[in-house]
Amino acid sequence: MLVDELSLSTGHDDLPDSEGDNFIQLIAPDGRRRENVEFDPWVLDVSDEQLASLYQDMVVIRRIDTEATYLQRQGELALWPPLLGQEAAQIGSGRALREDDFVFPSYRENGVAYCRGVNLGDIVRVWRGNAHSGWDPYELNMATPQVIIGAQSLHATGYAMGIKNDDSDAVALTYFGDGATSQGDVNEAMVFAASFQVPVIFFCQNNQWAISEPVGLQARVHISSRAPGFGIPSIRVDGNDVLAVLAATRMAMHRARTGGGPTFIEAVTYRMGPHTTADDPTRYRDKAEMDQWAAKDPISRLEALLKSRGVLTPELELSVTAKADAVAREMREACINMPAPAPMDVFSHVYSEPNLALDTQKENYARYLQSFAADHVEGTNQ
Amino acid sequence: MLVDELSLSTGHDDLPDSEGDNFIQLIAPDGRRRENVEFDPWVLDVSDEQLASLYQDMVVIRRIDTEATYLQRQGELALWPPLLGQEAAQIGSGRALREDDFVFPSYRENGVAYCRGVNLGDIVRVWRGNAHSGWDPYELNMATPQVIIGAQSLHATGYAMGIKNDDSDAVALTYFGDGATSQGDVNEAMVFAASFQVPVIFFCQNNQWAISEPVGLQARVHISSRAPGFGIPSIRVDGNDVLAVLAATRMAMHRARTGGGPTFIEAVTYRMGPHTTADDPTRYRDKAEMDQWAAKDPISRLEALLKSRGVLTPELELSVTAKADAVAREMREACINMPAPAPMDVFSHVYSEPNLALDTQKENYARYLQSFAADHVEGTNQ
Amino acid sequence: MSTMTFGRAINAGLRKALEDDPKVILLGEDIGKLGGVFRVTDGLQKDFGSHRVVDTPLAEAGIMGCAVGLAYRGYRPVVEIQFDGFIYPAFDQIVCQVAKLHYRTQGKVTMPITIRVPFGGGIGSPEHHSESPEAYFTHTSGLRVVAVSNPQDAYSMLRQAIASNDPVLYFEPKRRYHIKGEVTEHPEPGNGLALGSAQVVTRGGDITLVTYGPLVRTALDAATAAADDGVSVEVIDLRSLSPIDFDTVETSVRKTGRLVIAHEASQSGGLGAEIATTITERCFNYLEAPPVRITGFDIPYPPSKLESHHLPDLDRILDGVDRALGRQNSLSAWERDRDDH
Amino acid sequence: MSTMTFGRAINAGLRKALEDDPKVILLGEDIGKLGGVFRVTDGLQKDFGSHRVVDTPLAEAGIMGCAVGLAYRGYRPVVEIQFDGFIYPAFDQIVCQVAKLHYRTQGKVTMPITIRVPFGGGIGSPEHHSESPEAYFTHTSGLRVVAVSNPQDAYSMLRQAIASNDPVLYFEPKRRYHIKGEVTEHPEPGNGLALGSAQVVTRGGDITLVTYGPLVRTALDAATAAADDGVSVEVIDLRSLSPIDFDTVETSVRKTGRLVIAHEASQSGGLGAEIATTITERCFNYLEAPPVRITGFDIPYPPSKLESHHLPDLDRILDGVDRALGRQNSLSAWERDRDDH
Ligand SMILES: Cc1ncc(C[n+]2csc(CCOP(=O)(O)OP(=O)(O)O)c2C)c(N)n1
Ligand SMILES: Cc1ncc(C[n+]2csc(CCOP(=O)(O)OP(=O)(O)O)c2C)c(N)n1
Ligand SMILES: [Mg+2]
Ligand SMILES: [Mg+2]
Repeated sequence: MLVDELSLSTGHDDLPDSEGDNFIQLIAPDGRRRENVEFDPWVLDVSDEQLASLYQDMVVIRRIDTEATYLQRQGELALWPPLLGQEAAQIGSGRALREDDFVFPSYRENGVAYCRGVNLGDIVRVWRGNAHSGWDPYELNMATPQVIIGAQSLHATGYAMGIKNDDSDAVALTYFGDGATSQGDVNEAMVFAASFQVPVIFFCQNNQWAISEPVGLQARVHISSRAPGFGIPSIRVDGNDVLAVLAATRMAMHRARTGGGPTFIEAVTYRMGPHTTADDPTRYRDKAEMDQWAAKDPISRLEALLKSRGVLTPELELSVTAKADAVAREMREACINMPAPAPMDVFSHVYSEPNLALDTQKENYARYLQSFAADHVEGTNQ
Repeated sequence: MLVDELSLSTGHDDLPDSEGDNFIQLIAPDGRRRENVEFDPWVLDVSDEQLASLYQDMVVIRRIDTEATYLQRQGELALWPPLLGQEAAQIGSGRALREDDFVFPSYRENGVAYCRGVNLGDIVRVWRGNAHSGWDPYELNMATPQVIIGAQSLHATGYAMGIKNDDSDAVALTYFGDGATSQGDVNEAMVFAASFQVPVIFFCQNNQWAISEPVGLQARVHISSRAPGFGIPSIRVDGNDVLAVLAATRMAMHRARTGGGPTFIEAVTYRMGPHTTADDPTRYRDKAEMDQWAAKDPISRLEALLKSRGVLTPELELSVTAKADAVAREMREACINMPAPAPMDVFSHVYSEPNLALDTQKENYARYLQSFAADHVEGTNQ
Repeated sequence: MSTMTFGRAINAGLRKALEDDPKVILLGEDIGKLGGVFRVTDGLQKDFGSHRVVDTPLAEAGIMGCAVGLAYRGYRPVVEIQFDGFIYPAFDQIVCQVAKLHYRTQGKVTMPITIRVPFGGGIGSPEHHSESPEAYFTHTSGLRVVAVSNPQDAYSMLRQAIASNDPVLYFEPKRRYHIKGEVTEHPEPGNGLALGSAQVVTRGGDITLVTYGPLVRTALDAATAAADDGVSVEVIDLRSLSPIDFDTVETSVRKTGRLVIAHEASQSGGLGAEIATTITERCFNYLEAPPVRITGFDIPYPPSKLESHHLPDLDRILDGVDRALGRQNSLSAWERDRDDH
Repeated sequence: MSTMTFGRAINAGLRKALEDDPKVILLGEDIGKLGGVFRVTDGLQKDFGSHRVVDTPLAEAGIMGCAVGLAYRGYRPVVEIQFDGFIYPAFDQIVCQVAKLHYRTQGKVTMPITIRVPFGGGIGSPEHHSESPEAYFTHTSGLRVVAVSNPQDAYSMLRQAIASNDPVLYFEPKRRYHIKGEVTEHPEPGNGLALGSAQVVTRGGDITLVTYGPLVRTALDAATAAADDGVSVEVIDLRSLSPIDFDTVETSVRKTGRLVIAHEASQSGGLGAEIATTITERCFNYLEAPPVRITGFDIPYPPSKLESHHLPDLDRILDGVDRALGRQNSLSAWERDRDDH
């Protein structure tokens, strides 16, 4: 067939369907394990114990999210971008990574940062307004939050060019949202990644919304359909199914490590909370939709599976809660006790080498700040 | 199949194949008419006479191209971007347009400008350096050459949004090259066109090269594969076959006029000349490739077809040559006799409304120019 | 005349423009149901339809390029850039297309595009949400640039910007969206106020203080404080950043002999430099002291906990006034020291 | 030491950098087999391989964003932008990423990226091939910006730019590629010349003429012509546009009391404004006349048949020198008239 006729839907309102057989699902919303000949092999090694650990991760990052939302309400954070609902997408992919892989996230991947071993205070440093970045990217092998939509996809691609030049088998993985797929940068990243066949994974969390815009405004066909046209194989996975996400990411990782080049993953999920704490989603989406997605909650389905297997014992529940409590407490403490940056820090690290012009501004501002002290002294002397 | 596995080629050097059955071809390189059940209906009305007229068009624009190249060598033009080899792509698409359709070209569509009825001097005005644009876009319903690669694809999409808002059945058609498909703008144009389902046609002349870069560096799969992933149907057509290009463009036009939204057309052709008269293609491509494409020349195959049908009589040949001669002469005359722009024109049309600051600069420059005259007078008086 | 907030005044201006001219079309991210992240377009999609108030895909180059195409087709697009820091993906389309098309086509194609940009800092936001990119655009020939400072100008100048056949960058000081003022909703866009004129907002004889956008209010406060100290400050709200109404500034400086310019944008290559230079050219023999710039530092916009140090405030402006007047100021001691060597 | 053209000197600098540091990697359009449209990278891909001298897909944002990623990985990318007018699609990555990442990460991530940009007019090219966009970048904190004017600086400053851990915009005056000069190929990048220093290229006592890039040669011609006329011009080649070596300019202006600045970029918001303002701040009591700017007009770059009118040339610079000296010049009659009213 020479003409690719697509059966296009006719309006923006009918979102691409996110149900049923058109994505990879290993755990159904009710917790039943579904067989999949292609992807099961990738998670054969996942023991009940490891499932329980994935469960704990998801509970913990949901708790981090809740706690941070509280901190924002209490005025301790200026803003917070919730990950509520996207726990499986973040833990399933984050746990598929090796230490020497490098992550280029957007602003919403705080769950992934947790997987990378971030100090809990460092997660909220940016959102408190204390700094533009919370951690040393080279300590976690994870870049700090990127606000410019899609920009990080190119950084990951360039980083992967470096990996390839270095003859390493590390992988660069970049996260972005459904909205980001409309940006030129993300599309150019696919062009470069395909052209140079570099080990990069494009991990799109399609959480159905870009602030108030439904995914159907960005794309009239599945987002995962985009990449093959660039020569990049893609996978559409149930983003609320931690096992399926793990399997898909592992498969893509393997391809990348073994010289197979880039892969695009669309993780179909849902932003259960507001875009950020500053957003009011009631203006643009209705309860019916939220209810529908609540039934597909990534944590409850794993809970159901674990229960059905007798893994989710009261002891486990207790220890998971204790862990979540401890993490939340640690984050809160670190947040509240975070030392404020010093005024003269505004001038630090603009350049890595001396810059006379800026030094002059800095010295003059120091004199300005001192002049208040001086004024005071002079005032006293009068 | 959930995972779109592509059989990717392994290096940049093996270009996507441009032969055989993987595109629409109605006239074979040897001039034989090939049947095509899907596309023949779109050119059923094309009589021998009309074929002859397409032939004449192609000969004429090749002659325009040759003449302009001479003019450049003779120092009458600063630069010229040859269309040699792309005559079928430009005439086949250009002749499918209605007067009220609007064209957004790159810099190479001088053959299309000819279809739109441009004054011959206006074609070369830009390349002589007299002006940034040669004609009034609203007289031809064609924008003037766009130098920024890909930028015009968005203009066409926005224009088509306007067409749709106006409830008109006109169509916007934009031309760009294979290299342009790597630009964010072209990809964003597809996002917008698909999202708003507007009547725009993306016409990509894949002439195998972007200056010195082979198309395989931009895309590892056929360029026509890109659009469907955006929800845009696409057609891959033999760009050296005027009839196939006409058919494909008519089909896309029909879709656009009847509310079917955008279409992407990849016309597989070849830039037989240098990128521009400033380029030296011997640095990056070899004779074997050029010979291979010479055998697929768009004009010779139509010639062969016309001959086989007894249409290409000596009289026709004579009249076509006469027409081409006349056109070339007219263009040359218009070029050579083109009045130079006046110095003070540098200040014209920066704004459409008065601008005091700029007016001051203008007046001062006028005083400056006068001061030479004044100096002279003062000198005389001494 | 009625009292309304800044944001409301812009909303009213957009509404009037949509009512008056069917060719006016709004494009932007989240401007529809949500009414924009600042609610400036609240209710407009509901009343005018999604073909006139268009939520676009998330791509600023795309928005701007489509606006160009719409302008080709005879529309008057009004584009909202969600935050100052997100205008850069559209920079190529703005600089190479929007600004140049009228010149390129020798006047055949007009680009009556208004680009609304909430700009400036002071709202405690993360990176890229507090920038002052105006100087990039004032250095770009073919564009008009305005920055509004009060609800009435916000309304009137928006109407004029939309009515203008030239492309206009329209900067809205986001931290002032909540301030209220009296607004007369003129039936016609023109109505006396020229798009290119500055406004003397307080008369004074000792020193001229030029600013625009969010700092106009700060400058007024500074003028009040200075008055207590016996210094009479003439505050000029530039309003039009390109072209600049130098006649108004010149008249003032010829009278006062002293000039302070304040803006949030970084100092190097900011508007302060252009104003200081042109006024020095035009008033060299009237200047008692070199023009003083009080601006953001030459740093990327800092984290919000530090933004108060970066942003010129009342005290820093007063310090600049003292400097221009040759009075005791934060640098006097140091300058004395330096001159002693 | 050997004689080479400007273009060849850059080629030599790139070659040395590629030899010395395996982390240096060149990215750009047509820089491989073709050797770049100006042949500046001629032969480098052949000698260093297509993984070190990389022909990229046709997308400037893509090139720049990938350079950022390579820098994250420890590489030192050297990006070629084919022509000045094609840098804008990369503007977002330059302004929001390249310039800000070191600040954003509190110094954890460095961006040792060199962005080579052939710039300026005078070669009879079509639109977008003759621009002078330097002021957009000098107003962007976090970037260093240089413009070279002769083969030796081209070689040395390129080496320094690549060696710098900060991102550097490196502007090459394309119409001077063919000029020849003596070049010493220092073994080390550092070698005396600081990346941030201006150079006094001719000493003179009557007036200071500051310029950079392609106009340095024009300024030298102007100085020679002025000397015939009894005027002694001190020509300063700025070389570093950000930061600017104001000490060198200040020293000169304190001596001459008069300043002319010349650049091809449009006047409003161009570098001339920053130089004039800062020098006025620093030399107010030494200035005999206001600084004079001789620049491109506030227009998009014109068609090539008209570019000689837009570009400052010897005569326009001399006219500016006359103006600064208070001698008869193109505006004297008009100024007399105006002052009479
Ligand atoms: C270049 C740019 N434009 C606009 C914005 C404002 N903005 C922030 S988040 C967002 C929506 C992003 O949606 P999506 O990519 O789906 O990610 P999600 O927030 O859903 O995780 C927008 C428009 C931005 N940050 N950067
Ligand atoms: C934004 C931008 N980048 C680079 C260039 C320089 N350039 C001019 S033409 C060209 C190649 C274009 O190739 P293609 O799109 O295939 O069109 P063709 O010339 O083959 O018709 C390049 C790189 C440009 N004009 N604009
Ligand atoms: Mg989303
Ligand atoms: Mg091509």
